[in-house]
Amino acid sequence: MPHRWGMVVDLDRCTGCEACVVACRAENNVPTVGEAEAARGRAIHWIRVERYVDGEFPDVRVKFLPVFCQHCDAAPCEPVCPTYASYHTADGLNAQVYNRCIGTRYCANACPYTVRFFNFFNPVWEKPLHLQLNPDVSVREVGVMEKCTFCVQRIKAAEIAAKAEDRPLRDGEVVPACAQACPSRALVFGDLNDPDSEASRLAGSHRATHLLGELGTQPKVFYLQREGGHDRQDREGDQ
Amino acid sequence: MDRRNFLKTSTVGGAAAALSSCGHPEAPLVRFLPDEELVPGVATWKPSVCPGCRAGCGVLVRVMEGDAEVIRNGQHGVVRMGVAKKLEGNPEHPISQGRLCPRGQAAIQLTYHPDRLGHPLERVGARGSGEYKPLDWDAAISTLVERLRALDDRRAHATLAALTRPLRGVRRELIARFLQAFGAGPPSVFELFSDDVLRRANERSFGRRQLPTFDLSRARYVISFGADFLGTWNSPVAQSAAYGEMRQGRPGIRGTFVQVEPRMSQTGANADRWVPVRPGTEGVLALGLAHVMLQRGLASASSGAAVGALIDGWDAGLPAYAPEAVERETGVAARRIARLASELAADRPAVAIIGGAPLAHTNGFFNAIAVNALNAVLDSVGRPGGMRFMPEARITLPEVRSETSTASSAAREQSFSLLRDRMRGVTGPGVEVLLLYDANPVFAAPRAWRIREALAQVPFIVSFGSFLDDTSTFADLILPDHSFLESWMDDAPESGSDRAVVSVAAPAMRPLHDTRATADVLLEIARQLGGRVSTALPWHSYEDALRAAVQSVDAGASADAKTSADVWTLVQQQGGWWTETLESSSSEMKRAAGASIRRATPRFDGDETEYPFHFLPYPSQAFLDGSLAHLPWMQELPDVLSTAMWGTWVEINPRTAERLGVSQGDLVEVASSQGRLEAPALVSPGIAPDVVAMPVGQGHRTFTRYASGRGANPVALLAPLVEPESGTLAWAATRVRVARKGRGRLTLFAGGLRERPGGVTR
Amino acid sequence: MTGKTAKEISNDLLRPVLDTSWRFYAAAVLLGALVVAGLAAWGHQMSAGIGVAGINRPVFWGFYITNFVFWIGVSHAGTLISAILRLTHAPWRRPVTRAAEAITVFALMIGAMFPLIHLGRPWLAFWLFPYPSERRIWPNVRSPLVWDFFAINTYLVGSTLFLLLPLIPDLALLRDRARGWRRHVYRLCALGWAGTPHQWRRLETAMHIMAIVIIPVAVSVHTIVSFDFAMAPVPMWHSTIFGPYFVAGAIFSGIAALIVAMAVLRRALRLEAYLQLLHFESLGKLLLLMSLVWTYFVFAERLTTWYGNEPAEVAVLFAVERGPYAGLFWAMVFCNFVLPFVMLSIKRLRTITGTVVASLAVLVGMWLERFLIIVPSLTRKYLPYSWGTYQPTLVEITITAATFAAMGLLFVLFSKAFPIISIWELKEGDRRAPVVAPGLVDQSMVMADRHANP
Amino acid sequence: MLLLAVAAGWRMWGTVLPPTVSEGETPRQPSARPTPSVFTPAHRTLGDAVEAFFGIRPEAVQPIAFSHRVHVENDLGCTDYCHPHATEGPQAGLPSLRTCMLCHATIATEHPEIQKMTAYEERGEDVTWQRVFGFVRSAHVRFNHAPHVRADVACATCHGDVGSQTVAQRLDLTMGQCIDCHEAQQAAIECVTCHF
Repeated sequence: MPHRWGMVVDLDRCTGCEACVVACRAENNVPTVGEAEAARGRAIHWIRVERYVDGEFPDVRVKFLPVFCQHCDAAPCEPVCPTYASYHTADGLNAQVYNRCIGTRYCANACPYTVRFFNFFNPVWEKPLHLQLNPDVSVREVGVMEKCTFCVQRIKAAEIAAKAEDRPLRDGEVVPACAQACPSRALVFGDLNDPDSEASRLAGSHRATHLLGELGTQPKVFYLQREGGHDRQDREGDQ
Repeated sequence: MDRRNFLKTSTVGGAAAALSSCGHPEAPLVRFLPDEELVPGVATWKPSVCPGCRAGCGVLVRVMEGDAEVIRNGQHGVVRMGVAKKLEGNPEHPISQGRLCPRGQAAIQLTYHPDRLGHPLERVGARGSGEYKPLDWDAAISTLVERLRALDDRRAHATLAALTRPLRGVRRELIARFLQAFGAGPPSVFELFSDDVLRRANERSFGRRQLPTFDLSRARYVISFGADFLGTWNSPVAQSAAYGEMRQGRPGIRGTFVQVEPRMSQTGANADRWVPVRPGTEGVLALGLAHVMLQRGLASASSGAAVGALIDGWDAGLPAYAPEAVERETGVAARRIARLASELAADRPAVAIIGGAPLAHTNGFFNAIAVNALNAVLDSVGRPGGMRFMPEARITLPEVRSETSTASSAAREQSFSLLRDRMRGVTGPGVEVLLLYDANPVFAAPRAWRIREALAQVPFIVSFGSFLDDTSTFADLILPDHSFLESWMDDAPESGSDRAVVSVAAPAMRPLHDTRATADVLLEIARQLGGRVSTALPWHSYEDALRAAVQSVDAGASADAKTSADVWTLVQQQGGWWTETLESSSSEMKRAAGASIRRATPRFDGDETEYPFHFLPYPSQAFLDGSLAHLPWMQELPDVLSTAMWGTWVEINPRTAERLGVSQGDLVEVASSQGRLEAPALVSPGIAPDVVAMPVGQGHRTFTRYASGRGANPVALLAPLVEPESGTLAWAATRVRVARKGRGRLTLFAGGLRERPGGVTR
Repeated sequence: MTGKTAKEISNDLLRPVLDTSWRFYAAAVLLGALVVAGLAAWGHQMSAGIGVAGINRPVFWGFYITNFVFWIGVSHAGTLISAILRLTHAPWRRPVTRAAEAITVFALMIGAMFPLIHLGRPWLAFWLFPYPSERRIWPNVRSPLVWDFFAINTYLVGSTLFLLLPLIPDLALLRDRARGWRRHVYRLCALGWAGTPHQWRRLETAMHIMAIVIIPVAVSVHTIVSFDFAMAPVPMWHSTIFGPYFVAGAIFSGIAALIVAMAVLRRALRLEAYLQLLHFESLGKLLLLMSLVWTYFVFAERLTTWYGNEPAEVAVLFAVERGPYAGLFWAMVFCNFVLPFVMLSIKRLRTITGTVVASLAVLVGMWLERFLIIVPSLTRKYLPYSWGTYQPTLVEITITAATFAAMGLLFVLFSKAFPIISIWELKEGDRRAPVVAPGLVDQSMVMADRHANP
Repeated sequence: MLLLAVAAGWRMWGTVLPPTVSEGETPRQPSARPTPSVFTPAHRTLGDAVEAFFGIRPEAVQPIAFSHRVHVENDLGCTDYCHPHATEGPQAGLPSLRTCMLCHATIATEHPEIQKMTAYEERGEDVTWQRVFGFVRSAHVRFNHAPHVRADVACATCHGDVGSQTVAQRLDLTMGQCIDCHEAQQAAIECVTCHF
C-alpha cells in the first residue's frame, strides 16, 4: 500500500513560538523579500502561525493556528493548473513542480487556505548567505509558485535510504523541518495509511478536525482542538 | 566541481545564468586545494551550542560540502569545504531535547551574514562613523599588546576593563582570569533583560543564586506572573517542551495555565485564563492568593514556613493581603482571586512562575520573594510538578599557581554601573583600555546613563564582536571573533533540566573569514605580554583550556564516561556532558535567610497626570533584546501576535486608541521624561487601557544593512530607575504620554484579527 | 435607404481607404506611441519580474485578468450582434455589421494577450498548446484555462472568418480601384472574386453557416471565461449564475463598444449619411434591454448571497457594497444601470449623443464590474488572517491604457485598409433585396464601378 | 516593432536594476542602505535569457587535457578512485588534485599535463575543472546517483562512452530518455520523483 502522508497539529500544545516558521525557511530555501515587498503582501512563509483574537479587554482569548499546505485529497489547486505543475502524487502529496509552472497563479486563487506563495521577483541571497542554501531543495526563480511540500526531499531521502537497506520506512523516520523543530511537539507527521503510526492514532482523536472542513477539500492535516475552551461562566462569575 | 556547488558560487541563488555547466569565462576564480574531503551531497551532523540566548541549548549542525569564497594569502578564490546548512536541536541534550526555538534556527545566519566582519579593523574615521581600515592579525594583536604594555609600564593595570555580553563557562573564566592576572578588576556584564533580581531573590528564599527550573510536564496547574516562559524568558525550548506535555502529554490530565500580566505576551495568549493586573502589583496578587489559601486552610502555612516567613505578616496569615485589599491594588476582582486560589490549592501539583516585567519594577525583589512564598505555600519547591534548581555542573579552569595571586578566578562581576562611573571618571580607577565583547549598551541602556559619552572618554576601545553595532562603532580596534559554528564553544546552562549540564562543542566548520576565536586571541595576548599573565593562562588555545577544564567534571556522574579522558571523548561526540541520574535538588536547597521583607509598592518615573500610561518594553520574539535584529530571517518573522515584520510598533488598547483618536497604523509619539520616539500604533485588545507596550529590538543606529535605522528603540525612553536590591535597570517603571502624529507605516503579515463567525476549523 | 446611388456609395466608402489624410497619421502615431509604451512596460515586466505589477498574496489576479474579461466581453459586440442581426434580417444592420465584426476580432486579439501578459513566465506559454513532446505531458484538460485557450482560439478563428467572408466582394472592388503595390495586395486578398453567381451562392451559404455557428461559439466563450472564476472555491466566484451573467455582460459591453466605435467613425470618416440616428437608436434600445438584463443578474446574484448569509461570501459582499469597494460598486451601478436607463428609455434623450454618452458609461461600468468580480473576492478569502488589498502599479495602468490605444490603432489601420462599411451589402439594401438570392447577383454593380473609375 | 519594443523595455529597465551580489569584503557604511536589494532579474540581458530558453550552453574548456581513455585502459573503474561518491550519495563528485597526485606523484611525472598539475599543487590550488554534465537550474532536477548505481545502471547509459574520450564530452540528455529508462525499469515516473 502506498504511503499517505499527513500531519496532525495539536492546537493544545502549540504555543505560537514560530520555531516551525524559521525551521521551514532554513530547510526549504524560502527567500526573505525585504520590507518593501513584505509591505506589498509578498512575504513567503510556507508555514505560518495564524492567530485569532476573541473578546475584548480584559476577556481576551487568542487562538494560534499553524497553517501550511493541507495536502488536500480533493485539492482545488490541482485541476485548475493548465500544465500539471500542481498535481497529486501516488503517496498523497500535493506536489508543486516548479519547472512546469508558468505562473498563471490560478492555483493560488483556488486554494482556500491561501498557502501558496508566488515568486514575484527573482530572489537573491546576499553573499555569503547563499552558503546556507539546502542543496536538496530547489531554489525557485521568478514567476513560479511554491508552497509547503511536507519536506518532500526528506521523504525521498528516507525512501532511498530504506530501499538501499531493503526495508520499509519506519514511523518517525520522516520528519519535516517544522515538526522537527517544534519545541512543544505540536506537529506530528506520519503515514495515515499505517494504522499504528502516531499521526494515525492522533488523527483518530475526538479532538481531530479539519481546517475549513466544510469546503470538502479532504485535507490530510488534522487539527486537534484545544481543550478547556472558552469558560464564559468563569469570566462572568469573576467580573 | 559539482553542479550544486557551482551554482552556489556562480549564480548566487538564482541570479545570473541559468546555465549550470561551466563557469562564466569572465570570472575565473582560483580554486584552492580542499582541507577536507567530504562526500558531496551527503550530510554529516556535528554538535554545537546555540549562542542566541542564555538558555544554552545544544544543537546539531548539518554540515555538507559547499564551495566557499575565501581569501588565502591575499588571493581571492574558492575552496570546497564543509559548510553548515541547518541547525537542529540536539536530541541528546537535556535542555533542547532535539528542539529549537526560532532564534536558534536563525542563528546560522550569524555565520553567513553578509556584513560580518571578516578581518581585524582599525578605526580611521571619527568614532561612531564606522570607518575602518583592514589590518592583519599580527599588527592588530601587537597594537593591543603595545597598549597593554603601556599600561603595565605606567602601573595603570587597574585601568583595563572588560564589558561582555553574558557569558558562562570557560570563556568567561578566561576573560576574568586575564583581567585578574593583568591586575584589573573583574569583567562587567551588560544585559538589558537581566534576571539578577530573581537570582538574588532565589538566593534569599532558597539559598540558590540561580534561575529555577519548572517541572511543568508533571504540573496540573501553572500560574505565571509576567514570565514569557514559552517565548523569550529563561529556557524557552525546555519550558515549551514541558508545557506541551503538561497540556496533552498525560492521558486524561490536562494542566491548567493562568497568566498574570498587563500586556498579553505570546505565553499569555496560551493561557486558559489571562489575568491583567496593574503593573508592579504581581507580588501583591501572589500574596493575596496565599492569603486565601492560608485563610481557608487550603494549604498549611508550615509547609513553606521558612520561605514564607520572609514576608512580613506571614505567621499572622498575611492579614494585609485580604482579597478586597488586593483587588483595590491590583485591579483583579476579589472573587476571581478567591477562585484562582481554590483552583491552585485543589489542582496539585501547582507551581508559580515569575519572570520579566514584574521583576523590572522598583519592587521587583518583593514580587519575586512573594511568588517564591506562593510556591512554598503550594508546596511545590523541589517537588515533582513544581520548581527546582538545576544541579550545578560548572567546569572550571584548573588553578595555576602564580606569584601574585591565587584568588578564585570565579570572581564576581563588576557591576555595570560601576564600570560606567569609571569610564566617565566619576570613580577611580578610570578606564584607559576597554575590551568589548558583544555587549551593546549604547543600544540597550537608557539614555540617562550616558553610555555614549562615557565611551567617548575611554582612550582605547577594543571590540571582539563580529558586527559593527551601535557600541562597537566606538571601538578603535576590532578583532572579530569566529562565529559559534567556526569556534570551540562551551556553556553551562543554569536552568531547564533536572540534570547537570555542560555544553562543549568543537568547531562545526572551518572559518569563512580571517577571524580568530576571542579566547585564542586572549591567550595569544597573554603569551605576548608574558610574565604573570602568561603564567596565569598557560594554555595554547581555547581548545586546550577547554580540555583542561573538562577534567574538572565529575566523571563518575555520567553513565557513559568513567575517566576524564572518556569525558573529553564523550563531550566531543555528544556536544557536552550531562549527568544521567535525576537528582533530588530539594535537599540541596539551603534554608531561607535574612530579615523579613515588607510590602514594597512600585515607584514610577513620571507624573501620572503628565504621563498617563505605563510603558512596557518587552523582549521581542524575534530579536530578544535586539541582539538578533541583524538577521534577515528574524526581521521577516511575523511577530506572532501583531504579525508585524521589519519594524516596531506601539501596542495600544482599542479604547485608549479611540480616546486618543489613533487608529491602526497611525504614527504616534511616545514621550517620557527621558525623551520621545515615533512609531506606528498597533491597536490590540490584549493590553490594559493604561499601558502601552513596545517590543525591544529595532531602532539600531548601526547594525548591519538589515537593522540599521529601522524602527524605534523603546529603551531610549526608559528612566534610569533601578531595582535597589540588585542594581539592575527597572525597565518597566517608566510612564509615558502618547499622541497621534499622522499616518505611519506598519507592515503586517496578517489581514484580519478576528475569526469569522463559526470559526475556521470544523 | 441612404438615398445615394451605388456610385456615390462606392466613392464615399472607398475614400478613406484610397485617400490618406493627415488625421490618419496623427491618430496612428498617437495611438502607436501609447501601444509602444505598453509594450515597453510589458518588456520591463518580463525582465524584472511580474512583481512590478500590483498583484500580491492573496490578490493574485488584478488588472490583467480584469482587462482579459473586459475585452473578451467587448468582443461579443460584433460577431454575436451581427450574426443575430443577419439571421433576423434586421434591415438597419447593413452599415453596422463590419465595424462590429472588426471590433470582435480586435478585442479578441487584445483580450487573448492578457493571459500571456499576466503569466509569471510568459515565454513558456506554449505549454498550453497540446503538442507531443518527449516530456510526454499534455495540457491539463481539467483546467478552465485550457478551456479558455481552445474557446478563444476557436472564437478568434471563427470571427476572423466571419469578418473576412463578407469582405471579399469589397476587396475585389478595391482591387479594381487601387493602384500600385496595393493593387497586388488586394488582388491576393480578394481570392479571385469575380462576382460570378456561383461565387455569390457560395459566399451567401458560407455566411449563413457562419452566422449560425458563431452564436453558440460566442456564448460558450464567455461562459468558459466565467468558468475561470466559477470553478474556483473562492467566495462569490463559486456561482452557478456566472455563465449567463457573463454572457449578458459581454453582449452589453459589446453593444456599447459598437456604438462608441460607430460614433467615432461617423465623425472621423464623415459617414453621417450612412450611420444615422436610426442605427444609434436601434442599438440604443438593444443596449437598454441588456442593461436591464444585466441589472437583473446582478440583483439575483447579490440577493441570493445576502440571503444565504454564508460568512465568507457575506464578507466579500459587504466589502463590495459598503466596504473599501463601495465607491466603485455604486459607480458601476450608476454607469451600467441608472445612466443608461435614463438616457435610453426617455425618447427625447435617445439621440446620437445620448446613446454615445450612455455607451461610454457602460464601458466604464462594465470594466468596473469585471474588476469588482475579481478583486474583492480575492481580498476576502476564507481565512481572515490572509485577507489583503490590491493597488495597481504604473506598469499595469500603462498596459491597460495601451490596450485601449491598441484597439483604436487597429481600428484606424483597419478602416484605412478596408471599407469599414460593407459596400456591397449597403448597395444590396438599397436595391431593396432583403436577401440576396442566388442568381439575383448584381453583376452590373461590380462592372459599373469598374467603368466609373478608370 | 512589437518585438523591438519588448526588447527595448527589457534592456532599458534591466540595466537600472540593482546588482545581484554585493561584496561584503570591506566594512560598509552601515546605515547607507536601509533596505537590502533583494531582487534581480532572472537574466542579466535578453541574450542570456534567450540562451537559457533554448538551453544553449558554452562548451566546457578544461584546464588540463585529462584523458579518460588512458585511465580506463589502465583498468581504473569510474567509481574506484575518481568518482567514488556516485555510489554513496547524490553527487558523483570530482576528485581533488590530492587524489590525482596519489598516483601521479610517481606515475608519468614527465608528462606535460601532469607537470601542470604539479604546478597547481605547488601553488596550493586545485584544478578548476569545468562542469560537463548536469541539469539546467530551471529544470529543478534533484538527481541522485546512488540509487542508479545500486540499480546497476551503467555510467555509460547517461554519460556515454567516456572511456574513449579525453575530457568528457557532453551528451544532450532529455527528460524523455529518463522517462523511457524509468518506464523500462518500472521505476517511478511521476514528476516529484526527480523535480522537487
